[in-house]
Amino acid sequence: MNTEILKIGQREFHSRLLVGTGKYKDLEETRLATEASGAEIVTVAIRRSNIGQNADEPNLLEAIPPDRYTILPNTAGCYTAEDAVRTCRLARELLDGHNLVKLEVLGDEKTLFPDITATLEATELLIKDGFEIMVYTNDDPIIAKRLEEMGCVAVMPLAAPIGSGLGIRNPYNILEIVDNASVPIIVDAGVGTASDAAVAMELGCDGVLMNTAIAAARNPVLMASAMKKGIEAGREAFLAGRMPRKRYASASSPIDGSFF
Amino acid sequence: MNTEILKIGQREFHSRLLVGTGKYKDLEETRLATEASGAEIVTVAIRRSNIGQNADEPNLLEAIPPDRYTILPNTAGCYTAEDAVRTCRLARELLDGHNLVKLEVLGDEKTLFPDITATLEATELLIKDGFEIMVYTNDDPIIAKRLEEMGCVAVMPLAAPIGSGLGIRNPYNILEIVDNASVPIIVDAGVGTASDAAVAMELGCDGVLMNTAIAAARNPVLMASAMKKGIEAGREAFLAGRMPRKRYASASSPIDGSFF
Amino acid sequence: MNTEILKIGQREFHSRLLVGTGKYKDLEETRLATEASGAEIVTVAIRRSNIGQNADEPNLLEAIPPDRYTILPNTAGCYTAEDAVRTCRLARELLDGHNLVKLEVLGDEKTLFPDITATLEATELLIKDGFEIMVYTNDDPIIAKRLEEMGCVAVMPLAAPIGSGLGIRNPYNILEIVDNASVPIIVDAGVGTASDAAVAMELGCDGVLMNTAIAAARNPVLMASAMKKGIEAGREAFLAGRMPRKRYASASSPIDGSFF
Amino acid sequence: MNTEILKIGQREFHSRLLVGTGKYKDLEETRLATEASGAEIVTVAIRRSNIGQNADEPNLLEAIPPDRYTILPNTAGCYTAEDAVRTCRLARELLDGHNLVKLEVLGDEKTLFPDITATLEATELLIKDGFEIMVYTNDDPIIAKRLEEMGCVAVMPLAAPIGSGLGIRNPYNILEIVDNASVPIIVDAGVGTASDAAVAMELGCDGVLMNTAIAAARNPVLMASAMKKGIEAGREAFLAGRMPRKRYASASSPIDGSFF
Amino acid sequence: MNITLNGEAFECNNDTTIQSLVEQQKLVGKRIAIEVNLEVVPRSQYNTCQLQEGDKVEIVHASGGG
Amino acid sequence: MNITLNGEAFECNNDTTIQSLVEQQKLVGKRIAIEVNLEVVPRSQYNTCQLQEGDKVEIVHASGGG
Amino acid sequence: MNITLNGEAFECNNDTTIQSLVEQQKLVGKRIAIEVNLEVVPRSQYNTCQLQEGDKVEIVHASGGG
Amino acid sequence: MNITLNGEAFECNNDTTIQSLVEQQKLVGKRIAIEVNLEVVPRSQYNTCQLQEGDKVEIVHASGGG
Repeated sequence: MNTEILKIGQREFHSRLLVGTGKYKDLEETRLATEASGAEIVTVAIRRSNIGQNADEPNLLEAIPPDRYTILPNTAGCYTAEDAVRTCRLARELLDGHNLVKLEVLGDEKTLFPDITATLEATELLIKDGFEIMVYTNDDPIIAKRLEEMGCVAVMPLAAPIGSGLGIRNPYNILEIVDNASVPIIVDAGVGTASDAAVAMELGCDGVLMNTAIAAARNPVLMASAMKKGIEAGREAFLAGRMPRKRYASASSPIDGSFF
Repeated sequence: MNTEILKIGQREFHSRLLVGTGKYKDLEETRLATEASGAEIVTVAIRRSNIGQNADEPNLLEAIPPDRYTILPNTAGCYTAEDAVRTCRLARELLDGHNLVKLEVLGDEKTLFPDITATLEATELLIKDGFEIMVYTNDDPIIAKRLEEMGCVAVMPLAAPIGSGLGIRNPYNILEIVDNASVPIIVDAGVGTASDAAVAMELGCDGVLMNTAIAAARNPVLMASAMKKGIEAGREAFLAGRMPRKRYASASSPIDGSFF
Repeated sequence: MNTEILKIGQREFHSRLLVGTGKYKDLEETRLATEASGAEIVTVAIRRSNIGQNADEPNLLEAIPPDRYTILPNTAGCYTAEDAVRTCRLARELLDGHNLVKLEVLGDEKTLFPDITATLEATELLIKDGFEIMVYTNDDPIIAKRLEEMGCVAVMPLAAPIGSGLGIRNPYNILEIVDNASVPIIVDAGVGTASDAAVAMELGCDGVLMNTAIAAARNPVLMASAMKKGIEAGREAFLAGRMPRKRYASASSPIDGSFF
Repeated sequence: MNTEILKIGQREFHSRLLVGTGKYKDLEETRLATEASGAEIVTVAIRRSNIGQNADEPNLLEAIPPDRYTILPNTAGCYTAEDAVRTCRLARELLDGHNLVKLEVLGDEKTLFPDITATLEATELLIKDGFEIMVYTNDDPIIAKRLEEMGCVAVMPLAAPIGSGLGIRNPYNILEIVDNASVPIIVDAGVGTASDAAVAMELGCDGVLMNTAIAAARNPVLMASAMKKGIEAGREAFLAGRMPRKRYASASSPIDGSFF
Repeated sequence: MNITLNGEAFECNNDTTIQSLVEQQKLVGKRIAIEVNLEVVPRSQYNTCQLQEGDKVEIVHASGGG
Repeated sequence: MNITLNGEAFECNNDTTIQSLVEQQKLVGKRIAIEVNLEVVPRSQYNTCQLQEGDKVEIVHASGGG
Repeated sequence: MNITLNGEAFECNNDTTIQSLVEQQKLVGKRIAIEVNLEVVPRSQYNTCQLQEGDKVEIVHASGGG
Repeated sequence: MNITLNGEAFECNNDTTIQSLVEQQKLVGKRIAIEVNLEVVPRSQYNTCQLQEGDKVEIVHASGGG
């Protein structure tokens, strides 16, 4: 598998598992889980620095060094296109001109579903401003295609609400999105366990982005390893071409040569 | 993970994927897929030798040498306890006294469901005769417990009809069986793709036995690798302890420190 | 629909909903819910009469009079064939020779799954003794066929554990049982709401027996009515022949004649 | 149940099943199926009259008279806001000022998913123009709320692609939409059989609109009756409050008083 | 004379019949069935069925169940 | 004079009104609606609405759809 | 002498042993097992096990199955 | 002079530049980005960018999120 490439914009990756850095006990756990996941793309949030206090607190980017990982700043928590654009510009400055971002503009705090119209608006502004956008969206195939046509480098439909761990709620929609896509489709949010990740890949997705499923497991580092294998298992199964489902049984052992 | 042991009777194994050898294009494909699966236990059928013709045809046990794999002769195709017992005795002779067998006594050709009463009868006879039995059964928790109490070294409920590839039809029953078991529970039959195997392991099963899902894939060798990873992913996820499912969303990025 | 007949042994019925009488607040609620359900066959348990106390307590059979309903005594709570046989004989005496019984022999208290071997044993004894048996069983198609061949007048596979309300856990098995049956197949146990009942009927079942789903609803009498309609809806849908499922959309309105 | 009212704008209805008039063999079948469904609201398409030929062909509105049914003209087949607005204005003229319309603006021909941005645009124009809009949308809770806030009298999320018969693909989203709504939520499209309709109602939807599931059944008139009952069953079950689902069994018959 | 009635020790006269037991328990005309030592006693034999020391008697009726 | 009627080229007299067109098409009393150049023409104006060269006319009715 | 070998009628000399049968079938050294009249014959007895008229002999090996 | 720094009222000398602010906050060499009145200030301009009364300054860094 490791010879297979995932291409996002001009960047090339071997891992199809993208991970977040939220909800961990501490930076050491973040570091170990990220390492165990084999992820090459790691999302981070942009937040205010603490003023006039522990200026020496450990920094996330020391645990997840940008020279080793492709940092994917997100616009988590933004409810307007304007806030999302501000966040992306600060992130680009923070990362010395790195222009790959994860755009999410949320619709409400209960579902954390995207606000599709604000997302389309922010997409237009950011593309004009030279960003490469990996965009969080719902699982509507029409919207997914629109975002691709606007120039997003990856489209990231949700599998289920962020942090719900409910798995792929609507495989038909994901399948539809994958079938129509010419950019990578990466399931973002909703995966709960390794088999969910495998299912996403078996549907033909190009990757999966997750955070809570790893960070909120009883043993995050072991779950990170499980997810790594689940993604690879699902990808290989997709490429291998699964057997057809049949309503009826069919023997694995031959009838011929029975002596009874 | 490789430090974790699966113990069946007195035998110890590292792999939790058991594979069959039916339905392959040829012995070379059998050999390569078996190797790629990482399986240590491999099932074989017992059939009549061809009389007076190509006595030099290649032999399965050269492709799957008993000194490298634990051969698990099965009673596939048997519809009576008597035929199953005859098959096991011939297998033991064939394998120089090797007494580990997979018992299946079938109920009809359409469903290939076990005939439970005949299975209980054969189990009693074979245990008296010194066999170690890994027994194919339905997903009834009461029957599974009975078979364990009779002395089977592993209980192997079906996930779905043999060769159907429908996946775990009834996770509740499998979970119930696992919760009550003191011997290894190995899902036998019905798995169709890597995520199915992962689901079985996430339910707490000790292993999965499959054949068609690998042999009938478009690329059996690649699917064998996918299954190997799917089993490991599911096992690790089970041990890591998945996050709880929630109906509602929960943000991965902190609200604190938002500057917008 | 009311012209369609459900024939059990020599008895004929118009309703395909069978109800139990357990878990109700009082006999009045039992009476009203039973009436609302439209059921013609009603199950009852056989229990010790209270000795030396309130001999005038209201009697179930006054709320559910045998001249109006077909009383179906069950062997609920029996864990051995012998207890089940004793219960059936007492029931027959109690009901002046009425020989229709619901046989259930349980395997354990946690799952309330049937003990299949004891059930087969009791079936044989009761049929010799002239009973007409409606038998509770698991969803194993082989066992269901065996019970039919032994002479049961109806076979009643569980949809899910008694009182769980989980619905049809394994539609494939139920479908398999229905396809092979020459006696009525009545789903017994596990239904939780009206759509579950409809699903059972759409699979081709001849009826559904339920108790908890009605008695444990917030409003049992209204739920009884919902179940009556759910059963009829499912039966009619089965007879009407549902549209095929399609992965892709197909317009309901014509393209021809569009003026835009 | 018949005392319960469904209020759409200022209009009141007793039936919660809305039906389309497409795909029937002939107008007589349309008439009979519509009657059997008990529907009060019936959708129709607006199409070009045939010029210079059979001017005497039977007219749909004779089979489905507007004085007996509430006619709901739809914008089926429209891919732009402009076409949808034109269609609604013609429909209003056709129906003597009747201003209730079903708005659908489609995104592509393969999925028949709505084009959400064009739908929002058309909604704004039509509300300015005094229409009462029942709007077809995807199952995104944010979009559903937006359409309600814009003034739609009913929001109609799809259950699955139009004409697919796949049933409620994503109950969580429908539930989310229902929980947040202050106008009727009517599942539009995707229902395949009576139990699907019941499920939609059990989720708390106020109604279901369908066409293919009835018209493409082997026996449309009987299926129409099945759907009527399925809708009522699901509604009553929702109001009755279903029993909680439990993983474990719970006996329907008392343990006390056992004599064995 | 001592018998077991519905699982409880029970004392009664030596000449007790099922019929007299039923009357004494005010169960006359009730829908019940009776078993003595695991055998059902038909209603027709209540008068003639004489109880013996140590008999195990069960008196049952229909109650709510599913 | 040439107009487009329901997408087809159509020839009619210069003094044709919507009303005369409807009569000629034997659509009098039928449940229809009419659009000229993307604007709906109310039934009340059929008599007065004079068609012009090149007008695009659509005559529509309700048909089966869902 | 006539026996049944793997379900087929088979003719052989009266003094045929399992061993000679195996040799004749070129199965020496192959991983096989043999049953005569439903009883397994251990490899150690191939030489001494004399076949009788009408014996039912099964020679089996491992083949692909799951 | 009063400015708003990360949402809090903050007092500083009139000649404060971004650079001096960063030094004072001991953030020199840290991975941060700075916005003044909704516009990002490039690192290259920290020295020259003079703060004004009432400026809204945001100093941000990367933190854990998904």
